[in-house]
Amino acid sequence: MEITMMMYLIPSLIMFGCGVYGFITRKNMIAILISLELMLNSVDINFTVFNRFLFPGQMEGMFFTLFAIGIAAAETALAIAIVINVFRAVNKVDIRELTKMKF
Amino acid sequence: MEFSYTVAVLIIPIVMFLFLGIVGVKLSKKTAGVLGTCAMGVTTLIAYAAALTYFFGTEQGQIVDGVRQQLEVMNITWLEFTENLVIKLGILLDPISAMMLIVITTVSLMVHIYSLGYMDGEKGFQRYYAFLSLFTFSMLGLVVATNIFQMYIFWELVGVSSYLLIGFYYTLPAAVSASKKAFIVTRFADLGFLLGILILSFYTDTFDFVTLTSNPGAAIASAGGATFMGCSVMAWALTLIFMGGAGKSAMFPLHIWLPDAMEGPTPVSALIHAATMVVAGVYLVARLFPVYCLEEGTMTIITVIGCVTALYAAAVACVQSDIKRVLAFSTISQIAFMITSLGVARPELHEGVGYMASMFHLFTHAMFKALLFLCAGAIIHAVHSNEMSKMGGLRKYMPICNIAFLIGCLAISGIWPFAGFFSKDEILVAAYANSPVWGIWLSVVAGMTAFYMFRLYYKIFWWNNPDYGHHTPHEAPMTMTFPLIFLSLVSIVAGFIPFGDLVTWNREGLTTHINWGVAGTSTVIAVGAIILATLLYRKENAVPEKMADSCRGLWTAAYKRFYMDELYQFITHKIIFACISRPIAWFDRRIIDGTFDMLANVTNSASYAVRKLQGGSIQGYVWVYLAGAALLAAIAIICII
Amino acid sequence: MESVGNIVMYFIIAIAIIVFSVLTVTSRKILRSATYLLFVLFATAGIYFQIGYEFLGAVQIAVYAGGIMVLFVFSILLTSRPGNSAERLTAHKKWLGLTAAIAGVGVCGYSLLSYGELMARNMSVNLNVDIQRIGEALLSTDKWGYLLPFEAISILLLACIIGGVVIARKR
Amino acid sequence: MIWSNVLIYFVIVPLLMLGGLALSKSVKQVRAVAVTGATALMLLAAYLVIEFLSMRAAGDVSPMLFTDSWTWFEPLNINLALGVDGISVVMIVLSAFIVFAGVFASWNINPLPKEYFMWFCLLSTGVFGFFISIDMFTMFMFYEVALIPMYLLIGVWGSGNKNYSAMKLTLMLMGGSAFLMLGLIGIYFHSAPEGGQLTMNILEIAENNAIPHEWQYYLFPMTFVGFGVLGAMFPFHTWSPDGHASAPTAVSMLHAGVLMKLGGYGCFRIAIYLMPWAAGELAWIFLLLTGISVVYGAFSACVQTDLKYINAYSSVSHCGMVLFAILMLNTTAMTGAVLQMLSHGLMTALFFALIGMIYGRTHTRDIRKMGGLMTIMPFLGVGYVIAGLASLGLPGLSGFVAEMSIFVGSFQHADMFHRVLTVMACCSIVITAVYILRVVGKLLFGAVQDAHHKELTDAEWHERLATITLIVAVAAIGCFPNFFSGIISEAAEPIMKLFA
Repeated sequence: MEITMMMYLIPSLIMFGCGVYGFITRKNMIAILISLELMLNSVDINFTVFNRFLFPGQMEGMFFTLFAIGIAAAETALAIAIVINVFRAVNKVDIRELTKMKF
Repeated sequence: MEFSYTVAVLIIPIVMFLFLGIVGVKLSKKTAGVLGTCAMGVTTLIAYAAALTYFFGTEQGQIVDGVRQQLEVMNITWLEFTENLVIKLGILLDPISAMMLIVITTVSLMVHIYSLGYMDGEKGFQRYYAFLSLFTFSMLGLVVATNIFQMYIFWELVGVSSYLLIGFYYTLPAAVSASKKAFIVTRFADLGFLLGILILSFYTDTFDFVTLTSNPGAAIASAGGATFMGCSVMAWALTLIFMGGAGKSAMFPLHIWLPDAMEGPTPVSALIHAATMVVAGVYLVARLFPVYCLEEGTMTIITVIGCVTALYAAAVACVQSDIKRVLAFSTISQIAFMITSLGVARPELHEGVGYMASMFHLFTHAMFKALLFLCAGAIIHAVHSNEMSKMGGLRKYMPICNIAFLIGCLAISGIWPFAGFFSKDEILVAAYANSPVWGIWLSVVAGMTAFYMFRLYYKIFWWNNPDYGHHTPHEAPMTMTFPLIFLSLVSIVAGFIPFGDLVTWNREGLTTHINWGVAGTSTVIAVGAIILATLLYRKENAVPEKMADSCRGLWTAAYKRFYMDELYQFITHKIIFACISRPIAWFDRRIIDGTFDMLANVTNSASYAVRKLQGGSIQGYVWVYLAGAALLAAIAIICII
Repeated sequence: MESVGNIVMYFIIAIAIIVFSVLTVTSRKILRSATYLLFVLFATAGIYFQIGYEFLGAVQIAVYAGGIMVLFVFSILLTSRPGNSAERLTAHKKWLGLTAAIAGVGVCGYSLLSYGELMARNMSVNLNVDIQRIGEALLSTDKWGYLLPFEAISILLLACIIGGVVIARKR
Repeated sequence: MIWSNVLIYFVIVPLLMLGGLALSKSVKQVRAVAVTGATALMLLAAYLVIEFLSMRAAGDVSPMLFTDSWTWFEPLNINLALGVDGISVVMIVLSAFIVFAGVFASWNINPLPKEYFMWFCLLSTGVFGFFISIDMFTMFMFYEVALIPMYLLIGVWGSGNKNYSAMKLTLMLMGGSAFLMLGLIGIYFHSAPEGGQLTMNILEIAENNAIPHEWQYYLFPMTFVGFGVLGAMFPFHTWSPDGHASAPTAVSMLHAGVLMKLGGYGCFRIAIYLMPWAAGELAWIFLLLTGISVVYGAFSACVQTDLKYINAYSSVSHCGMVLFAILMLNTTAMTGAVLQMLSHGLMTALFFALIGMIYGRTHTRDIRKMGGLMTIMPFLGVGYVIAGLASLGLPGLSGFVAEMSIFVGSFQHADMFHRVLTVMACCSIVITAVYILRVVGKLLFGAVQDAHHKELTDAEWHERLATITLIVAVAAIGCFPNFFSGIISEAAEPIMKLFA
């Protein structure tokens, strides 16, 4: 049995689907961030997998993932800072109730 | 041309107007008044010099082959529309304008002097003199106009001076509404004038009086027989122009402003609403007479309107109780005489005597009507009321005024040797020459004139002797009596001026002789009317009241001026305001504005409807984004398959 | 032909990814979600190791599992009260999410399947991604060099640090 | 060199003013900068007139003088092209006058005087820029520059229902601009014969005369309506009453006095000049609409009770006359149209200035609540009467000259339809008299309605200055019309020859 490209892509696809589902359904901002991480991760897998299987001699996909991980870290840190700040201000993390700045 | 100094008669008053208008408030009342009067005096001298030189001088080419020439003293371009249609400001000296110069400056000077006494102590004295100067300027500009558009310009200016002077007591609502009415009614008539000018100039391609009148046949022919709604366009043009004249001259049915205009100071009534401005319509028709007399239809309209107005105004004058109103209706009636006289004049009838008669009557009427108004002013000044019921027996208190008023009444009634006799006689001659119908009609009106004038005279100076209380009437000061005396003298002698030699339609001499048949008849009628008035009104008695009671309906109708004002009120308020303006305003607010507001509202509600799509919920965005992406992908897939 | 160990390893990783992903988004306790996410991240690192990107796998574990997860856990502890679990999802919301997820998965899955021949490709054996090569590529400026993004990322990180400090600072 | 052309300074001076205002610290400095700038513009305008006349006298017969062109955007051949003919010169003079008077009329503006004057300057920049440009793109740009400040000027400094009015005005004018832009782009793509270099320059387009007839059929209405909205053409006039009623004094002045003229000027300069064929074919539709404007505006004004509404509707009537005359397509009427723009600009500015001054004292604009103001504030009263008389066409003031030129010119049209419409338009002079005298009678004459009004004061020096400046200008046009009409007709004649 061969491990084909498809076999890596399918878990990644499911992970992405879960991320979408979570992003849309969850109310807690941190849970949303977690879903976001899932999606990001699945995309990272795709990059590396495509790199590995289609262009094994080059490293673009890998580097892209590398940078994506770095940026994801930064973004998460920032997002969590905001979440905590918002929580301090309104004592909530439920996005449905954060409508103060709407219009 | 040696008449160039005539320009000064226009320049002095306008400079005076600006001077008094701008710095007048800084001057004392006396200074302003005297300054205005002196300026007017100088103007009068210059105008007399010009007119007398024109009439009686020989050396400057005024008369060529027995025909008085039309001299264009000055003609500067003011506004160029096209190559030929040019508004020029200029001075045209010919018999009628020279005569009008004399009339206007004389009456104006008298009014200036008179006002020194009459307006003494009034608020806005300086303003009053400024307006008088403005009026004098405008009126002089009107009569010396070289082209019809210049006339229109000054026509509007006299209109506005009249507006300002009628509304002089601007805190009184009656004066304000009277001035407004005067302006709007004459403005409406001026619309006709303007349209007439437009039509006339469109076909003849000129505004110039000399060009128009020197070859009237060509002017008429230039329309090329074009018609509009069944009438020739030239008839339309001339009738519309006459409409302007009718408005200014208060011809029926555009007369309604003149009685109300009596709200102005009395000297103003004397100057503007008796002697000068109101004859502008007559002057206008006279100016274009050669053209008018080629349009038979228009001439008939003029005659009919003149006759109807004469009778109507005389009938109303018989029952009015306000002395200025009586004089106002009498003015309307007398101007109607002049208009009729022009209407019946034909070059072939007695060498166009109607034209000359009209101008002659204009001249004499200006003098004696100004006299009557100034007397009325003196009376009002003494009694502090306009109502006849508050007067009576004044002959004892105001002898000079009494005599002057009597002279005025005799003159207007047409009693020899007063001025009115001669001019009215010529008018009647002209009317009989055209058709006996007009002649008889005018004779009747002349009789009514004598009746209501003497009714007025007796009611003021005889009738009863009411208790005047503390304010015993007294003779007016010298500044007021001098003009009365002067104008009385003129009213006595003016009839002997050889008008036939001076002012005729073709500017050639005309031999006039008194037609004793006509003159005798009219004198008999006048004397009869005077006797009737004497019987009825010399002493206080109940007969007039009984007579009024016996035909109460007619009497009330006449007293209410045959409801013409109410009719106008109805048309303007109920029809124009309520049925046109208000619906338009409503339409504008609701329909037009509503349409645009509705557009805005629809946009607004549409954006409210789609606002939810961007409510700030990231999850919603993602869902829509994904759904959209999936949809696109599905479409792509289906297309590929 | 792959070694059996490899295949077994693959299945473990794949099943872990699928199961824990689903659990991550369905668990009602947020702390559990975070834990499941951690497992997913580890499994992802496993994939990187399996296909030969050891450095990437190490970074994944260090940064994600080590760094980000700590942040998550701290923030969860800071913002949630004990016994506080996510409310039940409304059916409407659930269906919305499911539709979107399934539609997305369906479209992507279809396109994966339609490239069947490409997808069936094997890994080539020879691979040379040692740390030295990565380091050189990261700091070189020639054709396959990544100095510029590297610097950009470093500035971004700096900005994030400052931003994080500014935002979270007590006023 | 760009600096050697006098025209560019008409844009530079307001921009410098803008900078000066931004730097000024106190109200005094703001006023000083505004007055200096406005005076500089007046002097510049005077210089321009003298220079223009002397060049014409020297026999320069080219259609535009002071022409210059600098490339802005090569690929689309957009240039900053400047040039003036007689019509633009008088419009520039008008604008300079009104800006000058406007500065004095907004002397005590409150709050934020500095910001107010800055927007005011931007508005002036747009207005002057529009009149000096002969490149469609530049014109359009300046046109928009002039429109936008209006929104803030009304929205911030206005009164009454100002948000609604500001929004309505801006949206309707923007709607017009949308049409206009379509029209301009259409013209641009047919500006040269097949294969030629496309151009935005009006003179070149007119010379090429390459717009196909079937295109003119669409482009003419677009441009005409686009500018017509600003010219308050029926039925696109409704922004005008609300906008004017809410705007602060000087903005009403500038708006009615100059901005609305942009509409008439644009209709002439772009719609008629560039598409003479369509103008001839389609004029009748717009003649009907503008003819309706004339009478309709006048009737509407008769029953209004708010001073500014009366004036706004009167503007609809008078501006309708401008477009009406332009569409008559002959020199006399065209001259009349430009004179009417001048005259209406000055006298409406005067009106709005006086209304603003009266409103500033009585705090009401409802004529039913005022009366007898002549005794209380004689200067303002006299000014109002003069403005009213100018508006109803008294000889010696500007309205008469303009209206008569329009009527005489329009009546010279060979077509019966046009003459009948002219007669209809003439009727407006009576209605104008009705509503003007109604207002004057109620407002100034009669008894004092409100006892509090008795304590009010007459105009202050800066108000007097603004009023007198405008009155002098109105009287100058009224007394010496041939000077102005000469300049204008000289410019209009060659263009109107296209229709002969």
